[in-house]
Amino acid sequence: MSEPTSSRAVSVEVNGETYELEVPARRLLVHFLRDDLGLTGTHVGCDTGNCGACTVHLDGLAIKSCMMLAVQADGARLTTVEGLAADGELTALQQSFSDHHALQCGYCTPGMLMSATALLAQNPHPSEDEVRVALQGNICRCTGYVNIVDAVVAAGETR
Amino acid sequence: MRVEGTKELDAPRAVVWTVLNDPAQMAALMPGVESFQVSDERHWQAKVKIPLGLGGLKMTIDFEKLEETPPEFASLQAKGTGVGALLNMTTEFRLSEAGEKTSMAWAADVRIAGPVGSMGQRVLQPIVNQQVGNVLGALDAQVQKAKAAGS
Amino acid sequence: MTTTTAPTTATEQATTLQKGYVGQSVPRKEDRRLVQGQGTFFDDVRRHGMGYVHFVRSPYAHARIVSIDVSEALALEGVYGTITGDEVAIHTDPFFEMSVEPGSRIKDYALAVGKVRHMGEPVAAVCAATRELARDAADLVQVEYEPLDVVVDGEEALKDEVVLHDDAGSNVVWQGVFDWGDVDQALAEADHVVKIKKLHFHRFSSTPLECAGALVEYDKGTGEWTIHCNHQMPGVGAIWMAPALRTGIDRLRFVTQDIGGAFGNKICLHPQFVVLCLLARKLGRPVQWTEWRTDQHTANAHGNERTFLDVEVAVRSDGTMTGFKVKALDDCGAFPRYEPLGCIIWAQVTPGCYAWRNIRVDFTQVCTNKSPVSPNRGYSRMQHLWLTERIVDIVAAELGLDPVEVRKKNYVKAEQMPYETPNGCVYDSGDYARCLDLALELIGHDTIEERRAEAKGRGKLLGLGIGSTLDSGTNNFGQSQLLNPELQFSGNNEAATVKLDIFGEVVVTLGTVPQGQGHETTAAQVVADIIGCTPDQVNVRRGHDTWFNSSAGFSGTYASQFAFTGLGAVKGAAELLRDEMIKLASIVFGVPEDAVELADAQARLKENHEAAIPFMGLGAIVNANNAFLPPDFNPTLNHRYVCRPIFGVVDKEAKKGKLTLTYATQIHACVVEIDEETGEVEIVDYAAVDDCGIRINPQIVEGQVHGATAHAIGAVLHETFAYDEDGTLLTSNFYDYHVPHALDMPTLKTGAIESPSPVAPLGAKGMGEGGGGGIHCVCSAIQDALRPAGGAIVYDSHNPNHRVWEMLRDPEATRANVEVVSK
Amino acid sequence: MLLREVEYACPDTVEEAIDLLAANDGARALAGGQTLINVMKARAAAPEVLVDLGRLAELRTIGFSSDGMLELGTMVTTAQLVASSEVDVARPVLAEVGATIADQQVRNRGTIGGNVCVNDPTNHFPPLLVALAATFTIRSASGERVVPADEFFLGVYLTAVGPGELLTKVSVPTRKPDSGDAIAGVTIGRHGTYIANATASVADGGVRVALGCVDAVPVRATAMEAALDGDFSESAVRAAAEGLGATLDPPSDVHASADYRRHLAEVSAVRAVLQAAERAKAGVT
Repeated sequence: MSEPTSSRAVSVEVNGETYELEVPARRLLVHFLRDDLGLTGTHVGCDTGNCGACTVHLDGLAIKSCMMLAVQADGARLTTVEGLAADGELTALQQSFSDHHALQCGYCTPGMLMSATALLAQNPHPSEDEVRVALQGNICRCTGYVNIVDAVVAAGETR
Repeated sequence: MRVEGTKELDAPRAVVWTVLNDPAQMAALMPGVESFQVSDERHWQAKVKIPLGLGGLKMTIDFEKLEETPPEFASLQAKGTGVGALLNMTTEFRLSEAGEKTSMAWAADVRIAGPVGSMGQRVLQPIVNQQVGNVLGALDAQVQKAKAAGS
Repeated sequence: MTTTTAPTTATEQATTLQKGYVGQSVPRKEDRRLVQGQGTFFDDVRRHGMGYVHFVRSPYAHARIVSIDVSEALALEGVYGTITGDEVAIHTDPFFEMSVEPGSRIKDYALAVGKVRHMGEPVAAVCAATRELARDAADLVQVEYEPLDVVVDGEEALKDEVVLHDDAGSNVVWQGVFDWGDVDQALAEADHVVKIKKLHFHRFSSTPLECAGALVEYDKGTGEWTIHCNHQMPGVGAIWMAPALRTGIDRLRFVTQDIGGAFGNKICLHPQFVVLCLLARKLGRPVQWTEWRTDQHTANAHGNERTFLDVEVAVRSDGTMTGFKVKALDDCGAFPRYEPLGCIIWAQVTPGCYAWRNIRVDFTQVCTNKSPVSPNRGYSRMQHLWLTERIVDIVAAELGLDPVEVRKKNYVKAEQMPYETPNGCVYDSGDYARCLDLALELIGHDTIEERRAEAKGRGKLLGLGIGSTLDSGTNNFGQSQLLNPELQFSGNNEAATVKLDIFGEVVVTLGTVPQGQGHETTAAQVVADIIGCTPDQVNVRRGHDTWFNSSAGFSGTYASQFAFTGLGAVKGAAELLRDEMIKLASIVFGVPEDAVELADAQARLKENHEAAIPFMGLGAIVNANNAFLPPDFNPTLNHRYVCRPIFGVVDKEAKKGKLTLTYATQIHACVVEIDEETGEVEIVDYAAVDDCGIRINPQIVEGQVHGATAHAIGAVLHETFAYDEDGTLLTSNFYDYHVPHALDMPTLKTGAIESPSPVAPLGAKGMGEGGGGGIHCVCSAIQDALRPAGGAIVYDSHNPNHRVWEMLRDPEATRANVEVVSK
Repeated sequence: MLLREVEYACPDTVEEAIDLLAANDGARALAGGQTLINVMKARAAAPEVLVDLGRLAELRTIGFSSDGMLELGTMVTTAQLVASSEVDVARPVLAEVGATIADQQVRNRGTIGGNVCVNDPTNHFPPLLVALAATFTIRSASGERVVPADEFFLGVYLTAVGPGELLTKVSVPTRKPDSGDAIAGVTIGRHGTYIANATASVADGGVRVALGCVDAVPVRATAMEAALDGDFSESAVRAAAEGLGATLDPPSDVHASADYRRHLAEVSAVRAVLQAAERAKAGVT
């Protein structure tokens, strides 16, 4: 039987690279990414799982990395915002965000991009309503969502 | 938050009064009591783990009897401290004879300060209501036990 | 498309100024790093050996601190140290207070000393090797409190039965009467006097997604602190911090990079930062603090809460409003901090959009056991503008007038511009009536009655609302002297540098502290136009560094002033550089200066474009190959310019003066539907028309309009910092403090006109705060919708479902608030 | 934001999970964690041991029992449920309600088992499952027991699942022809947290109505159910709901007074029953 322990060896693939680290059981995935792996593109905007700034992909699904322990990600494949334009070439969605002025301070942007990227993977040509539903878990305090929704719809239209 | 009500207890007033004024019997009424210590007849302390399902909330609660008029009225203050929460409660009850039975009019003013108080508004009231229900249920049982022991 | 940009008929370009890059929606230079997660926010900064700080906070709203015991915390392995209020009181002085007596006697330290005055107030801090450990240790700090009575209501606080600051002896921070024109005569001569007993503007804040924080390093050898942070107004932050820390201003180096929104809420960070400075010095290591959402909500920065009492409005029979009087009671929470500036800032927009000349405001500010306030998008003006818009709608409803016509009749007219307000401010340009027409056109005003009838059939009450508001920009700090004549603040300033480097790079540094407004882009547009290159060729350094960027005393990003002071400084510096580049080229070419022009990143002969020196050549000459230059010509290619807006001095007696310089207009219109059974409000149509003069970058301007509208819609329907009677904040996180998400926001239609500012360097007015247009507008629409259901008066700026339901259930309770006395 | 120290185990079998839960005092099962991790971040609760159910594939299945009940494993995520063709056929209201829970990220992690075991008064599934007369299968070292919905929910964060026990599946009767289910309520923002709600399930001329957000557990509107007696006309439904609010003792908070919740409970009950009846008539749920 696996005994309960207060720390654990974790092996994860993040943006195509494999990391193996001993991690305290209580460490949140978002702090693991930011503090242990130095992937600071993933942000923290609240402490209750509402804001979505910490959204990453876990085995292809958008999840909030502040509502998951790092040890729970053992064996998983993760993608963070740093993994989107891995070759330095912006994705169509990232370019669309810039074209549509879908970001101001840019703090929510990584989470928005991860949620919208997951949506577009499942639904390449989403309607405005579908975009709004998909982004409900991501708070932006700058844009009123107007240009963000436009940017995602447009990215879908040009695919 | 103020909760109040009236409870009929099937026992003479003297029996009910004894139960309510014995710290040891009181302790048996409270949810999640882990230890209980009497300092003097007006002060006692309980260490409790209030069962909240997701893991108990540990608190140390100091009780002080504020006022009493045997065998009908008493009031009590409870101050609890725990990480993330502070509890302040004043409670009072008035017993009146209803034939062989006793009618207890009770009220409690419960205040929870700290992050838990701030976070848990939507769940605290139902929790308090429910804990009060548990206490009253336990009181009923305890009174019956005392009545049986006395008779 | 979610944005329906106004049809071309609704967008009018009034400008005649020549446009190069200025005026175009140039894509933002900031975006490339931000969309790749390569922005650098303060929490991304790491230093070797750094410790993490966690604050121990008060669970009580008001209590005496009996004792603090940190021994258990210190005993925990990995804990570097602690600090308490007692140490703060020894090592620092109380922060400077701006008020007169009694407010000036308030002692505000970086940590609670002797007493806590609001829930969440920091009483001690712990520093440890990891974030988790710091919190573990903070939980072990034993604080014994003796709870005191609590006062959370402004009107109660006025009674001084519970006093927060014993040193002051009263909860009153500031009190004074502003009296312009002759309101008594106006009321006496009026055909109707509309009286409103009480209106309440609630507490909320913009809650930037990135919370506050800093990493602070201390250099023992020089006594200098470096503060990597997201403070949005470092100049003023240092004015608070340096004296408290008993050091010089230049010992405090503020460094900001990317900032995750601020909206005014990151102006009052000096208490926390002083604690970090003390810990960094005490522990001899870099210390880092990241505020949490719950902390931000409970103990950082709320917007000012204001109650308006005994409003009386003078109205003529033709619907002309000639004046009003009001008692305003502002609740600033536990400490004044940036206050009492809010007691005067509203006066920038004293008459709102209207031409009434007789206004008396009896203004009082009090402390209560709630979070301190701080400037919040639309700071202090928004509250007052909401009052003026409520007055107009209540007057219209009570006298049976059309809210559109009353507005048009009473608006300051385009032909009256520039218009001097009763208190000496000058509205520089604008056409409110035209903006209103555009907004109404966008929401299909002409079909509103049909839509009302159709909605009724679905059990919905439909209403139309208007919000006319102003975004005053470029603060005159001299207005502080109307509060406290002794204060030595006046005017304003902002700095920028522009240089041409050896390889021809154009480098700009800003004194401003952008938080998403796109300063790197707009500054590059301005420079590009002036020195003849593209914005891509201009490198605007990210963020703010008080050592390496040029800055001035009022440097920062606040008060809708970048377009004026920030870009004014950039323009000034770029022009100095341009002139020098032209002179340099003229010497090289051996021609008069007027034969040379700058274009395509070259200096060239106007008559012969083949004769050209690239910027690289100019840079190389001055920086590396200057022997041939004549001895009396000493170019630097590195220029600093300070933009000092001209306000003149304020009249302290009459309380008049140019409190600000530019006035952007925002006219909003919307349609709401209210569920008759539940009181649920849905915004079904929304339009905002903006006039901020020349738009440097229309896309960025429109983005600001969207954002300000979202804040306003959040505030009016969802967001409130509500307290119970014990002073416990009931909305300490994003569950209970519901900010709008993508599904909550209606589709926004926008329109724009451009009335260039005659006073601003680029004809561009400050904008972005938005003046709370959406709050006024939705309140107006709710009142209109409730008209057939008993005619409730919207008396609060916050109207969630339950309040609307109560207005439906008992309209008379709100109507008792209003009385009309007619001749 | 930062959790207290906690021990963690990630068992490979249900038996092992149950053993771990039984062997460690203060152990909690960790399903999707979309509430539990949050509560731990606030340090409002601090389980000493977390038993992660993440590797228990057998708890992630959606299927049917021999007697035709739709069976949802405790670790079925809300997103999985929303996309499930089995659910769509057997009891589509589950997917309809699931799609409005929190947001996409939370639906991707959150599970039906976690949702019901947390039993936060604002959670969507508890009142829905009461209205649908679901049953809950609880396993322990000593065997398995099945608890009906009316007895499953005991309090805020409290259910019939005791120490050393694990909820393994939720079983929902598949819809019958001419039946209809619906939920109605008022939320904070669109698709937001409920302020009050009611779920109704109409079948065989009868109806079950369960109210959410008005008490520590979902409340059955039994008097209203009885008063309806097969007549689902608007006037009959409104008459049956009258006085329902007065029987409740709901909490009062920043989003709603107790009175407003009473009112909303009544309005929601009417709307839910009318819509459920409409769906029953139309033959769709």
